[in-house]
Amino acid sequence: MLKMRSLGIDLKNPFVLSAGILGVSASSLIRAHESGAGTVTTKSISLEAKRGHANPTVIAFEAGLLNAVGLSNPGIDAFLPEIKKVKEKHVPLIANAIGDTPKDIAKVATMAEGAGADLIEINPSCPNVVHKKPYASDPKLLSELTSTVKDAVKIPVLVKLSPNVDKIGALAKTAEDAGADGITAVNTLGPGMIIDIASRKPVLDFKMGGISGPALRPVAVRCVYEIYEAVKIPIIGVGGVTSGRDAMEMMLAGATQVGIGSAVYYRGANAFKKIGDETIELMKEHGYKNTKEITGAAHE
Amino acid sequence: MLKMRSLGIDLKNPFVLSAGILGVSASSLIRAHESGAGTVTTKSISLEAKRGHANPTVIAFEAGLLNAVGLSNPGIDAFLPEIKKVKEKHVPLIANAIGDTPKDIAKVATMAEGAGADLIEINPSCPNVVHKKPYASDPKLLSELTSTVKDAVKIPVLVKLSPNVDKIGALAKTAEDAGADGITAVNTLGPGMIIDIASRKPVLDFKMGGISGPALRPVAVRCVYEIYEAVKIPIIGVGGVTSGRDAMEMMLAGATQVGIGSAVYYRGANAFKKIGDETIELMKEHGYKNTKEITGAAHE
Amino acid sequence: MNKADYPVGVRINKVISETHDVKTFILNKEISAKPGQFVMAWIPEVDEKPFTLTGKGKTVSITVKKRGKATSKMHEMKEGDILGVRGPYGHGFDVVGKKIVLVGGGYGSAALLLLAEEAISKGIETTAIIGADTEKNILFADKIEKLGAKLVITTDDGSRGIKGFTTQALEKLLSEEKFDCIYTCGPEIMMYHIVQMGEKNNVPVQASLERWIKCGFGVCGQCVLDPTGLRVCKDGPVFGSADLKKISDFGFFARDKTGAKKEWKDFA
Amino acid sequence: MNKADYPVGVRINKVISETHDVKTFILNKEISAKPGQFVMAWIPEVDEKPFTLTGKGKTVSITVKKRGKATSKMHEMKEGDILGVRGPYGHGFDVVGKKIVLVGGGYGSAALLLLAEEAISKGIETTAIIGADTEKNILFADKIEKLGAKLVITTDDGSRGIKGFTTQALEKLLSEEKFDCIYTCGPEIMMYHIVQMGEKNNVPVQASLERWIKCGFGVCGQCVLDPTGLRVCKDGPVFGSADLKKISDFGFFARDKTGAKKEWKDFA
Ligand SMILES: Cc1cc2nc3c(=O)[nH]c(=O)nc-3n(C[C@H](O)[C@H](O)[C@H](O)COP(=O)(O)OP(=O)(O)OC[C@H]3O[C@@H](n4cnc5c(N)ncnc54)[C@H](O)[C@@H]3O)c2cc1C
Ligand SMILES: Cc1cc2nc3c(=O)[nH]c(=O)nc-3n(C[C@H](O)[C@H](O)[C@H](O)COP(=O)(O)OP(=O)(O)OC[C@H]3O[C@@H](n4cnc5c(N)ncnc54)[C@H](O)[C@@H]3O)c2cc1C
Ligand SMILES: Cc1cc2nc3c(=O)[nH]c(=O)nc-3n(C[C@H](O)[C@H](O)[C@H](O)COP(=O)(O)O)c2cc1C
Ligand SMILES: Cc1cc2nc3c(=O)[nH]c(=O)nc-3n(C[C@H](O)[C@H](O)[C@H](O)COP(=O)(O)O)c2cc1C
Ligand code: FES
Ligand code: FES
Repeated sequence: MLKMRSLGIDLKNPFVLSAGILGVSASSLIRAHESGAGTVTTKSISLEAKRGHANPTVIAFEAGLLNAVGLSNPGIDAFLPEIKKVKEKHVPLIANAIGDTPKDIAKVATMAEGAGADLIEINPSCPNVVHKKPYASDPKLLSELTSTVKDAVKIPVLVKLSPNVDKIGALAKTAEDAGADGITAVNTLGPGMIIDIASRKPVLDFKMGGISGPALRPVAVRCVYEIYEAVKIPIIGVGGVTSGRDAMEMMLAGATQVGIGSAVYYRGANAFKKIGDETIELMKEHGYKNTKEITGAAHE
Repeated sequence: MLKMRSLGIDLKNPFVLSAGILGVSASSLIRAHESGAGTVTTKSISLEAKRGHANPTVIAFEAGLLNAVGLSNPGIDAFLPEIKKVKEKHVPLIANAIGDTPKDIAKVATMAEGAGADLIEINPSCPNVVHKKPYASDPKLLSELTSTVKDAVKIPVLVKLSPNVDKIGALAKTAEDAGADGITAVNTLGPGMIIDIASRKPVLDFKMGGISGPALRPVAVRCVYEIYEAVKIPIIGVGGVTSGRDAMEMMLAGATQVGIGSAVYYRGANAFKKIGDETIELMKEHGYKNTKEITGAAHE
Repeated sequence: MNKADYPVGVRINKVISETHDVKTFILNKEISAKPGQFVMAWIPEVDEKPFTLTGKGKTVSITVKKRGKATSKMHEMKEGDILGVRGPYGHGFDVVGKKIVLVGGGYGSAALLLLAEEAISKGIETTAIIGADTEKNILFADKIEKLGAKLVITTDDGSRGIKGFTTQALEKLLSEEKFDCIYTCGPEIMMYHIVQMGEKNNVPVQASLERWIKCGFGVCGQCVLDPTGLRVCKDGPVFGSADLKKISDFGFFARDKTGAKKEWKDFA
Repeated sequence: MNKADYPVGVRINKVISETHDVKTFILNKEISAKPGQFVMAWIPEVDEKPFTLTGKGKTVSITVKKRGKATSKMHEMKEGDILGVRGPYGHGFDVVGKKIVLVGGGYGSAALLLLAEEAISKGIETTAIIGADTEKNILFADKIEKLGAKLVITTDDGSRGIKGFTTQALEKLLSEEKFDCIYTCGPEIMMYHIVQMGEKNNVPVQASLERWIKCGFGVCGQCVLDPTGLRVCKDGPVFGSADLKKISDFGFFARDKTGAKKEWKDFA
């Protein structure tokens, strides 16, 4: 019931392990696939290794998670063996690429492609680092970035958008026009800050971090809804999905695939399987034969 | 312990009933004051009556509230008797003024001042209506709006900011430079959307609505933290405060007063009293004599 | 996770015509509630309105008089259609005493059905005065009688039962018998007179009020009653005599959708 | 409201010097936990690191060896200072069997203190092999003996107890007596050999592992063990022999802060 095909890849289900969740190693990515994620995404990878911020980097507040990992990663060279191991197991893989310039990102993308990644996800939208330029909100920069990466690889390119922008539909259209094959929406919200009242200090080392989980869900759904009206390319809807109901809501808004991140906190490593089973139950209840029938149905 | 003075007004405590919560009538505002709110804010009032959106206008999701009331109000003429009744009881009152143009807003402000309001709060930051111009995010428009209202009234003017902007510190500074006597931060987040999976329709009549409550808190705290570093005028910190701990966090971030809205949902009509009592307990535990010692202490 | 308070679409299991313009909708949802509590019913893309529950547990239902936009749309709905529901909200009736009288005017009787059921099942001697302007608007009289209540029917035009108002029937009853409590729902001016009567006869009254509802859970202030600041949705919709006497709005004023205060008679 | 998992500042009630470079911090917070569970301790403006609980209930404590930046800063902290705490996290030891042996190397003995306490209070016959390179690094040996465990001490240089490694003492014990379970915490290469020994002697092993921890609650993937995908913070930190045999990283590889895999010996 959940089987599908998107961007030329056959998938056992629409669920995608989101970037930065469990995605440090091949073993972890493979486990996520075995636990029910149809597609898995690597952590964001840059040309050189990045140490990221000191701890605390990931915490939970009453309504979601807050993270400022700071895009720590071992660099693409060290990461290539991980990509290869994932692909030895034939797990559909998105390589999430970051960098200071379009050229750097394209370089990472090319190398990831060489190692076997099925898709590239460009991530100009992380709120937890000081970006050199506003690639995530400036249409011209986003367009330049997208086409540079598109020119560099043959595999499909997804552009991951931030919810912290004014007109997300228009930005998605910009990415589509620049050649993006799909949109991943959204990255984390905010940023937000938690202050400890005893020490009087912001808790995160970076002081603030991006919000994910339940607090983000309505914003993510609205973004996907708006993007669906603006573009024709498929959307991976991400943000606060923790149940089959939420997954269905995201698809109704316009998502072809559904990203899952923070749900690993709320529902365990098996979140993908649980959400998948719940989705199947709901599809039966509401008379859907496949997820295609659900995608975008809220716009009818 | 909670007694204070801000912008020339003696207050029994730093807690402020936020705009749009219970603020439809004098009776409700007076009850909020009796339930422990030091200051109360009216619903947003415009020159002419506004019917707002159809229901559902206010709902709760798992991590906060979502509202798109659409600024319904009876217009300033019909509202003047309510202001007068509140002032007969000597309750410190903020009149929240809206309108399509700076002139309209200034007119509302002048009339509210005439009826006895202690402060004016300009609200260019509601995400639930289609604004004619982006007063909440464009520094030039915000500056013009602020100074127009400042010129029209003698009582202090607060500018209420949206969290959905890029550089909130800079915007607050713009308002300060244009004459604002204080900043209210923040209005609701997003907007967000909830879709019903059975009917496949967005639940709110306006389809999307602003997020308040727990989901908003870290964003509000971060905004207040940034504004505190940018301006010298006092800040009313609003967003997701539901406990004494949260109130203290907001003050540590830089708030002189603390707005309370959605907590009425989470803790009842008595939320002000409960949060006040908890704040006093925490002040004793952490050795504070007054709230002035707390304001901004996270920046030390 | 916190509880969510947004409308969740449920199927209508059955539609029952109660009168020429009142229908009951049995919903595919389980809700446990006190008599007098209400739900918010959302008609997708139209509006969302409060309705007292007239069935609970596994046969939850609401009973709707066709009045304006939302209720007209509801009257077009059939079995299998989707209504969104959230709630239950508010404080319902407190079922007290050994001998009580219920007074329902027009579709207000809807709020009394579950109350009668609970009172009678508790062995409370229950009399119901069910009134309307004319016979075809009498609601739930037979159902309430079948539950075991002593029934008095009044119509303004005498087309069924006693000719006259429910208040006249109540006045007579109060002069003859002693009741522990009067419960009422109907036009506010009727309820106003009943509260006066209760006071004169030293019988407490519980009345279910209506105001324009937005949030339904006590946040927006739309349904406030002057000068008390009491909220119909959260502190009510059922209020006792003690509160009702303090509410100067009661019987006379209500706020419209904009929040403006108007006399009841000025509502269309 | 959901439970929050962010560090909450608590006062340090007492600081106890255990050895020349190990201190115990008793915290003003109540936590109930299984032996082997850990908390994340946040040193405001410095860092946040995992530490096994060495006291629970009303006298929660962590025992910290001075190593790098965070732990050096902690060693400067005094009674009344604030540490942030979140947790407890992870799966602790399963206390099973009738006769068990604990093997602690260096500050790893910290993880065994609550375990010894619980085992002995359950009437389990407990032997503890506590080892270190040299006498001054022997941790908790006396405390564990006082709880009622049979104690064997080893030092590499023979400055206290038997000269040699804990593994040699364990080998001897296993050849003489039969144990239901071996519990261990210490240098990973030591634990690696103990697992081998357990397998040879058909005794199950439970070992507490360390990896670089970020979230502490199973989300970020930083603490993963190849090729199983098991997470030290959530699926561990205590693993049984069955899992340990599948973990090829065990004994040899760990990931640094960037996520890069390195040989243990290449960590400074
Ligand atoms: C707590 C509560 C319980 C209720 N229970 C029931 C019930 O069980 N059955 C039932 O049929 N109805 C009940 N109602 C009333 C029901 O919500 C109204 O019938 C409905 O609002 C009318 O909706 P509409 O969209 O059809 O009419 P609209 O088009 O919205 O209005 C029709 C006319 O009625 C007026 N009006 C409607 N509602 C109000 C109001 N609250 N205050 C002032 N004027 C109003 C309007 O001004 C308009 O003139 C209840 C109301 C409340 C507050
Ligand atoms: C589950 C768990 C429980 C622990 N319990 C205790 C305890 O009870 N008592 C105690 O003293 N310590 C314990 N530790 C270890 C403790 O967290 C480290 O002592 C601490 O990380 C060192 O912090 P630091 O800032 O002082 O050192 P740093 O400056 O961060 O590092 C010092 C050196 O140690 C290396 N290093 C530190 N941690 C790791 C690691 N996890 N993986 C690889 N290399 C590392 C660094 O590369 C560096 O060379 C535990 C660790 C884990 C994972
Ligand atoms: C701990 C953590 C780390 C993340 N790291 C990345 C990252 O490296 N790159 C990226 O594009 N997104 C990253 N994200 C964002 C997620 O991929 C996802 O967009 C977001 O969390 C919303 O989804 P969720 O609510 O299901 O978690 C991270 C999120 C979390 C919680
Ligand atoms: C139902 C509702 C209505 C609101 N109406 C207004 C309004 O009319 N004007 C305004 O400035 N803010 C309005 N707000 C925003 C609040 O004043 C406040 O800024 C926001 O809710 C964040 O605070 P909270 O999390 O404590 O609710 C409204 C919020 C809610 C929940
Ligand atoms: S309808 Fe919102 S407070 Fe009653
Ligand atoms: S530290 Fe994040 S998964 Fe273990």
